[in-house]
Amino acid sequence: MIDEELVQLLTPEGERVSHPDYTSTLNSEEIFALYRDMVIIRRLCNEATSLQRQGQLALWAPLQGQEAAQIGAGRAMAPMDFSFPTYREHGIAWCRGIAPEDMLRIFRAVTTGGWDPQKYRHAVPTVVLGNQALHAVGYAMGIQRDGAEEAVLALFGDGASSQGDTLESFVWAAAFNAPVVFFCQNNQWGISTPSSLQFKVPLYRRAEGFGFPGIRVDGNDVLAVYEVTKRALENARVGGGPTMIEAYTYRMGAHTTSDDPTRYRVDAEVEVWKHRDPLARVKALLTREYNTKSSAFDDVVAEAESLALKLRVDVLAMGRPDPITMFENAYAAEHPLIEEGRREMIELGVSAGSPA
Amino acid sequence: MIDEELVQLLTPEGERVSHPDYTSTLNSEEIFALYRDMVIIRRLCNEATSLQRQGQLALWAPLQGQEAAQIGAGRAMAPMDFSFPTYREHGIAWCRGIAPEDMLRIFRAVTTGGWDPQKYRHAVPTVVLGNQALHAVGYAMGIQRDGAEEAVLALFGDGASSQGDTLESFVWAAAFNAPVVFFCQNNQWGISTPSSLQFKVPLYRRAEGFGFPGIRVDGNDVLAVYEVTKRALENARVGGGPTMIEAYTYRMGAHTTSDDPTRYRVDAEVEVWKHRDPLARVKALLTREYNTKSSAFDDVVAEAESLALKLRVDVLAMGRPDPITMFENAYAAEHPLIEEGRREMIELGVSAGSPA
Amino acid sequence: MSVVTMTMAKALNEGLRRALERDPKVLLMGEDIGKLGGVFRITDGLQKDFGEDRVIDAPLAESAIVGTAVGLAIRGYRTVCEMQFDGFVYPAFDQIVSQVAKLHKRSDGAYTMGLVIRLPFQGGIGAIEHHSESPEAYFAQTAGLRVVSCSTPNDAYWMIQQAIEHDDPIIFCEPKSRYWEKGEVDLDRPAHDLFSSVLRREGTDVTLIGYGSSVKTMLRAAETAASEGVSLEVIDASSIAPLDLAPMVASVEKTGRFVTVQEAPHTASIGSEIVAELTQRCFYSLRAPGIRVSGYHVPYPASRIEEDYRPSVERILDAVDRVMGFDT
Amino acid sequence: MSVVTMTMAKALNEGLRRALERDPKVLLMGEDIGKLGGVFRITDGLQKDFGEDRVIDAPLAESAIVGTAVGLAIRGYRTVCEMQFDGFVYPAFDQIVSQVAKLHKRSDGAYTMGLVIRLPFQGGIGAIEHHSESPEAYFAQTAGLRVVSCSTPNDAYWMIQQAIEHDDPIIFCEPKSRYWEKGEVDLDRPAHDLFSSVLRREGTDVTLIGYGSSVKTMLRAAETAASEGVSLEVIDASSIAPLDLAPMVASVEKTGRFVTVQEAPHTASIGSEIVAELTQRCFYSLRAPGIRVSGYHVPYPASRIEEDYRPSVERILDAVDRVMGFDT
Ligand SMILES: Cc1ncc(C[n+]2csc(CCOP(=O)(O)OP(=O)(O)O)c2C)c(N)n1
Ligand SMILES: Cc1ncc(C[n+]2csc(CCOP(=O)(O)OP(=O)(O)O)c2C)c(N)n1
Ligand SMILES: [Mg+2]
Ligand SMILES: [Mg+2]
Repeated sequence: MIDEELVQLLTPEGERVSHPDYTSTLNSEEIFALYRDMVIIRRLCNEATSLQRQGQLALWAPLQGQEAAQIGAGRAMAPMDFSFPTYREHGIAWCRGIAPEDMLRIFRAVTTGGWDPQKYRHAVPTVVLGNQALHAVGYAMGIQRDGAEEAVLALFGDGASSQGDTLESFVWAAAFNAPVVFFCQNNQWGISTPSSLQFKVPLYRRAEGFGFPGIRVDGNDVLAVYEVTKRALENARVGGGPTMIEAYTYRMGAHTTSDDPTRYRVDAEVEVWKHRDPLARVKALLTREYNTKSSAFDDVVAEAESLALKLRVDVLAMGRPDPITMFENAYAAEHPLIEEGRREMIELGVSAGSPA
Repeated sequence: MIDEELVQLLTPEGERVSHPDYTSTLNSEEIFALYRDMVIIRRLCNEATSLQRQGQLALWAPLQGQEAAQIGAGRAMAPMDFSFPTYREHGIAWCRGIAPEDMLRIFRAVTTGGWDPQKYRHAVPTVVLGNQALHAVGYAMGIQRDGAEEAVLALFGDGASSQGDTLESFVWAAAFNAPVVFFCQNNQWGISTPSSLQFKVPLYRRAEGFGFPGIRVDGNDVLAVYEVTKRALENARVGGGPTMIEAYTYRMGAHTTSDDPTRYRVDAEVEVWKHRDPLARVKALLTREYNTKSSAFDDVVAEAESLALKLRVDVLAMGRPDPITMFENAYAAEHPLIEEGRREMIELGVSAGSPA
Repeated sequence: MSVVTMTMAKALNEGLRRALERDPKVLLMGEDIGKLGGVFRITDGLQKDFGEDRVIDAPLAESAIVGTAVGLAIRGYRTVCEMQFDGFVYPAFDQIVSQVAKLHKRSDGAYTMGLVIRLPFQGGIGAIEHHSESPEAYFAQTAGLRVVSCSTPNDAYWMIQQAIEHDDPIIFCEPKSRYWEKGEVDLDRPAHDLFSSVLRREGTDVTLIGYGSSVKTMLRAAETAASEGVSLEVIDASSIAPLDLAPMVASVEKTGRFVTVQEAPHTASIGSEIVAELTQRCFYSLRAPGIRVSGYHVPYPASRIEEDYRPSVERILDAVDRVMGFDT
Repeated sequence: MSVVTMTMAKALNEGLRRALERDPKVLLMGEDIGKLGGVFRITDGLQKDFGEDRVIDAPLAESAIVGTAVGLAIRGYRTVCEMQFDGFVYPAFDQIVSQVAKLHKRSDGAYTMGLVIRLPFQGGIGAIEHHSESPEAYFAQTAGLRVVSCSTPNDAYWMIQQAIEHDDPIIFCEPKSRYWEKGEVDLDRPAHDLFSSVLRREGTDVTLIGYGSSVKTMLRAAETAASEGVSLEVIDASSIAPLDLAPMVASVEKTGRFVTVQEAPHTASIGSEIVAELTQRCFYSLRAPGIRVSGYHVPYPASRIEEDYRPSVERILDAVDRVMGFDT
C-alpha cells in the first residue's frame, strides 16, 4: 500500500481489497473488457514506439504503466461527456472510439490535428502544459448554460499541476461549480522533474484548499480508477461540482522517444513499479476469481497483434501532405495573406495547387 | 468573532482575548507606537484622497480599514527583511521609512517609481495583480543562496489570489522552502468582485494544499497581526519555510478614487465593519489598560495633522517632469533608439535637453 | 435612416446589447463587467438585462477568462472577453497565441474560435502604469488572429457586432481616450466591412495612415496643415490585421508620400508593416520614404508627460514636412 | 590563439560554464536543465560541477521561472532562464513584458534587470506543434528588452557570455536547427560586440539580411547565385533589437537592393522593421523595394511540410530575381 489515503480495490497481486467508500460494480465481462482495452492500448503503444525507432514517426509519447489510469477513466465517461487530453492520453482516445492511426497522425507530423474532436467528444491534444484545464472548465460552463447533464474530464500530469493555468482552472471550477473532473495522472515524473519538486504534500490535497474534494486513487488499479472517476463524473453531471482525482501511477518508459531516462532516474525505482503492473493484477483476478480461460487471453493478444499490424500499415500509408494544405483552416474566413501565400506557393511550383 | 479559526488578541471593543498559540508581547509604549502609526497613515491617506479630489493626483488607492493589517505586518518586519507591495500598501511603506510624498509620486503621475526600493528594502509597487508574489519568492531564493537570515513579505489581495502567478508562487515557495511570508489582505473586495467568488473556502486553507501552513488573522487587530506576522517571518528566517497569512479585513473606502462602490455593495456591510475599526479598539485598550492620557492621543492627532500638511505642500511642489526624462533608465546601457528619441525630442524643442 | 448621437462608450454598449439580443450563444465575460458595468461602463446594465449567466463577472485571472472562453467556443458559445486594460492582457497571452490563434487549424477546422477580446488600448487618459499600452502589433503578428480598432462611435457600434458575428478570433482594440467623445451613429446599416481601411479625409499632398486614437490626431493635423496650404489625406487603418492595403495604395499612388501614426513604439510595429507593404507596392510612385510617427522606445512614461510620448499634431506635421522636403 | 572546433550546442555549454566560473552571482534556471542537462543538453554537466543552488531544476511553470529570476535580479543575481522551447515562453510573457522590460525604468534605475532568457527558436527539426516558433519580434517590439541571436558556434560561445554580463535583460535566441553543426571557436577573444550586425559574405548585386537559422540558408543561396553569376552580400542581423543598421546601410548603398529572410511570418516582423529603416535611410540608393522572405501567415505547419514554410534557397533566389528585375 503506497499511501493510506489511496483508494485501491485490487492489489498488485490481484487480490480484492475493500474500501469504505468504493466497491467495484463490474461483472466479469466488464472487467475482462477493461483488461482487453489495456492489452490493446499497450500493444498499440509499443507498435508506435517501434515505428518511431524505425523513423516512421517524428516522436512518440508512450503511456506504458498508465494503462489502468487511462482505461479506467476513459471507460467511466458517458458518451456525451467530453475530455480534454494532453499528448499522452492514447488510452482515453481509445475509449472515445478514436482510430489508432488517427492518434498517430500528429506524431507522424503529417497534421497538427488528427481526429474530429467534436465527433468523438475528445479535444485535440494540448502540448502547452495546463492550457487545456481552462478549456475544460469553459466547456463545462457551456454545459451549465445548456442545462445539459454532461460532465468534462480534464486531463493533466503531475508536472502540469504547477502551471498557473492549471491552478486558475481550480479557482474557476470552484467559483462556478463547474461540472468538471480534474484527472491528474501523477506518473511521478515530468520529463526529468520528480513530482516531489512539484508538490510537497500529496497533490490531491490541493483541491480542498480550492473548495472541492480531492481524492487519490491507485492509478494502476483499473477497478478503483473506474469507480472513483465514474462517481466523480456522475456527481458533476447532477450539479455536484468539481472533483480532483490524482491517479497515482508511474511512467514506465521514457518521457518521449527523444528522452533518455537513465540520466535522471534509477532502475530500482522502475523495478518497484514493475511489481505494480496494471495489467498483471487484472489477469490474476480474472484467472482466480472468474476462471477466465487462457484461450480468452490469447484471443486478446491476437486481436491486439492484428490491430498493431493494421496500425503499422495505416501509418506507413500516410504520405507527406501537399504543402498547400498549410493554408487550410488557418482562418475560418477569407484572409488576404492566406491568398497571397497560397498564390506564392503555387507560383513556386512546390504544390499541385489546392485540392479544395 | 468572525471565524473560529481567526487569530484575534483584541476584540473590536478593545478587550484582550487569549489564544492558544499567540500572546501579545508588546508593552504599552509599543502598542502606543502602533496606534500612532495607524493614526498617521489614516490621516495621510485621507489627505491623499482629498488631494486627488482637488485634481492634484491622478488617482489614489485608499487603505482605510486596513491600517492594522499593514502596520501590524510592517512593524513585524526586521530591518533587513524585504517587502513586495501592491499599489495599496501605504502602511507598509510607512513602516519601511519611506517618505509620504514619495508614496504619492506615482499617483501624481510624475514618475513610474517613487522611492529607492533597495534602500528601504521595499520594492516598487506592482500593479499587475500577482506578479510581485513571484518576485518575492525569487528574492527569497537569493537570501537562501546568500546564507542570510532574512525574510521576505509578499503582499497581495484577495482578488490577486486567483492569478496564476500568485498560485505558482505558492508552488515555488514550497518547492524551495523559500523564506517568504505571503501576506494577503482579504479586504473582501477586488474592485466590485466579492472575495466569495475568488475562493469557496477560506483562503488561508489554500496554503496547506501547497505544503505550508496558512493562518487567518483578524486583520483589524494590530496586536494579532503583529504577532502572527512576526512569528512567520522569524520562522522563515531560520529555514522554516513559507507561511501564508490571510489578514481578514475590509476596504472601507472605494477601490480607488475612480471607483463607485455604491454600484456593487450595500451600506449595511460597511456599517458592520465600522464596528470593527482597527484604531478604536487600540485606543480603548490604551485608555482602559494603560490609562493613556487624552493629551497623548491629541499629540498624535496633531502630529498626523502636520504630516498631512507637509504632504500637501510637498505634493503641490512636485512639478511636471521634463519630458526628456522618459529616456532615462529605459535601458541601463546605451541604446540607439533611446539616443534617436532623445535627439528627436530635443529637436522638437519640447525639452530643455537632458539634465544628465 | 435613424441616426442618433452618442459617445463611443455608449455605442459599444449598444452594439453589445444588439449582439446579446440577436444570438443567445453570445456571452460577455470579464472583471467587474456585471454589477459595476465595467470600469469604463461599456457593459453598463447588460448583466441586469441578460442575467449573470450571459454577462459573467469573472474572478481576477485573464488567462482563465480567455482559456474558459476557448472552452466555451468549443461548446458553441461566442464569448466577448473584456480585458480591463491593455496592460493586463499579457497574462492571457499564452492562451491567445497558443490556443485562440491556432485551434481552428489544429482541429482541422472542427472548432470555430469565434471569440472577441476587447482591449481598451492606447494612452491619453492620465492613468498610472500598465493602463496606456499599445499591444496591437503583438497580435497582428500572430497568424490565426485578426485585429481591428474603432475610431468613431458609429464604427464602434457596428464593428463590435461584426466582430462578434465573425468566425475568426478578433482582438478588438478600443481607443480609451476616445470613449467619451460623441458622434453620430446610424442604427440602420454599417458604413463599411469589418476589415476595411476607411478614408477619413481627402487630400493631395501627403497620406496619413493610423488607427484608434491617432485618427482624431491625424484629422487635427490635417486641419492645421490645410490652414497652411498643405493638403493631407487621412486613412483610418481600422483593420489593423489584416491591413486593407488597396485604399492606402490608391492614396499613396496619388500623393507619393505617406506618414504612419501610432502610439506604439515603431520597432516591428504596424507602422513598419505599412511602410514595408506600401514601399513594395508603390515603389515608383513614392517621392519620399514613408515615415513613422510613433511612441518612443521607452516604457510608457508617467502620464504627466504622456503627451510628449504620444504622437502629437506637431510631430505629425514635422514628419509631413520631412516627407515633403525629401526630394527638394 | 586557441581555436577549437565544436557544435553550437557545445559552444553554448562552454560559454555558460565560463560565465558560471567567472561570476558567482550567475545562476541558471529552467526545466530539466540539471540532471538531464536540458532537452538539448545545452547545460550538460553544469549542475554536477556548480551545484543545485546555481543550476536550478525548476518546477514546470515558465512565468515562475522568469518571475523568480526578477526577484533574484533584485537581490543581485544574474539568472539565465532556459525556456525549453520557443512555444513555451508565452506563459512568461506577462512577466517579461510588464516586469523584466520595465523594472529598471520603474525603479528609476535602482534595479538592474541583468537577466538572460534563452530561447531555442525557429523550426527545422521535424518537431510537433509549439516547438518551432519564431517569437523574436514580440520581444523586439518591447521597449526595455534586447534581442540577439547567434548563428555560429563562435558567436554562441561569446554572445552568451556577453549577454550574461550585460546589464539589460536580453532575449537570447538560439536557432535550434543549428545546434549540432560544428564550427571553429576562438577561445581568446570575441569576433564582435554583442549588438552587431555581422558581414558574413561580401557581394555586389543584392544584400541578404537575416539571422539565426536563416544565415546558413542565405549563405547557401549566395553560393548558388554565385554559380549563376549573381553576387550576393550576406549580413547576419545577430542583434535583432536594437538592429545594428550601419553595416546594412553601407551594404545597401553599395548594392541598391536587399532581401530580408526570417522564419517568422512577415507581418510587423523584424523584416518589416529592416525594410522600413533601410527604405528611409537608403531611399536614393534603392533600385528596388526591399522584399521579405518569411514564413507564411499560418500557424507553424506539421513538420513533414515545414521546409515549404521556412525560407528556402529557392525562395530566397526567387526574391533576388524579383528585386533584380524590378527596374529593368
Ligand atoms: C508550458 C510548457 N512548458 C514546457 C513544456 C515541455 N514539456 C513537455 S512535457 C513536459 C513534462 C510534463 O510532465 P507531466 O505534466 O507530469 O506530464 P507527463 O509527461 O508525465 O505525462 C514538459 C516540461 C510544455 N509542453 N509546455
Ligand atoms: C493582471 C491584472 N488584472 C486586472 C487588474 C485591474 N485591477 C486593479 S486592482 C484590481 C482588484 C484587485 O483586488 P485585490 O487583489 O483584492 O486587491 P485590493 O484592490 O482589494 O487591495 C483589479 C482587477 C490588474 N491590476 N492586474
Ligand atoms: Mg508526469
Ligand atoms: Mg481585495
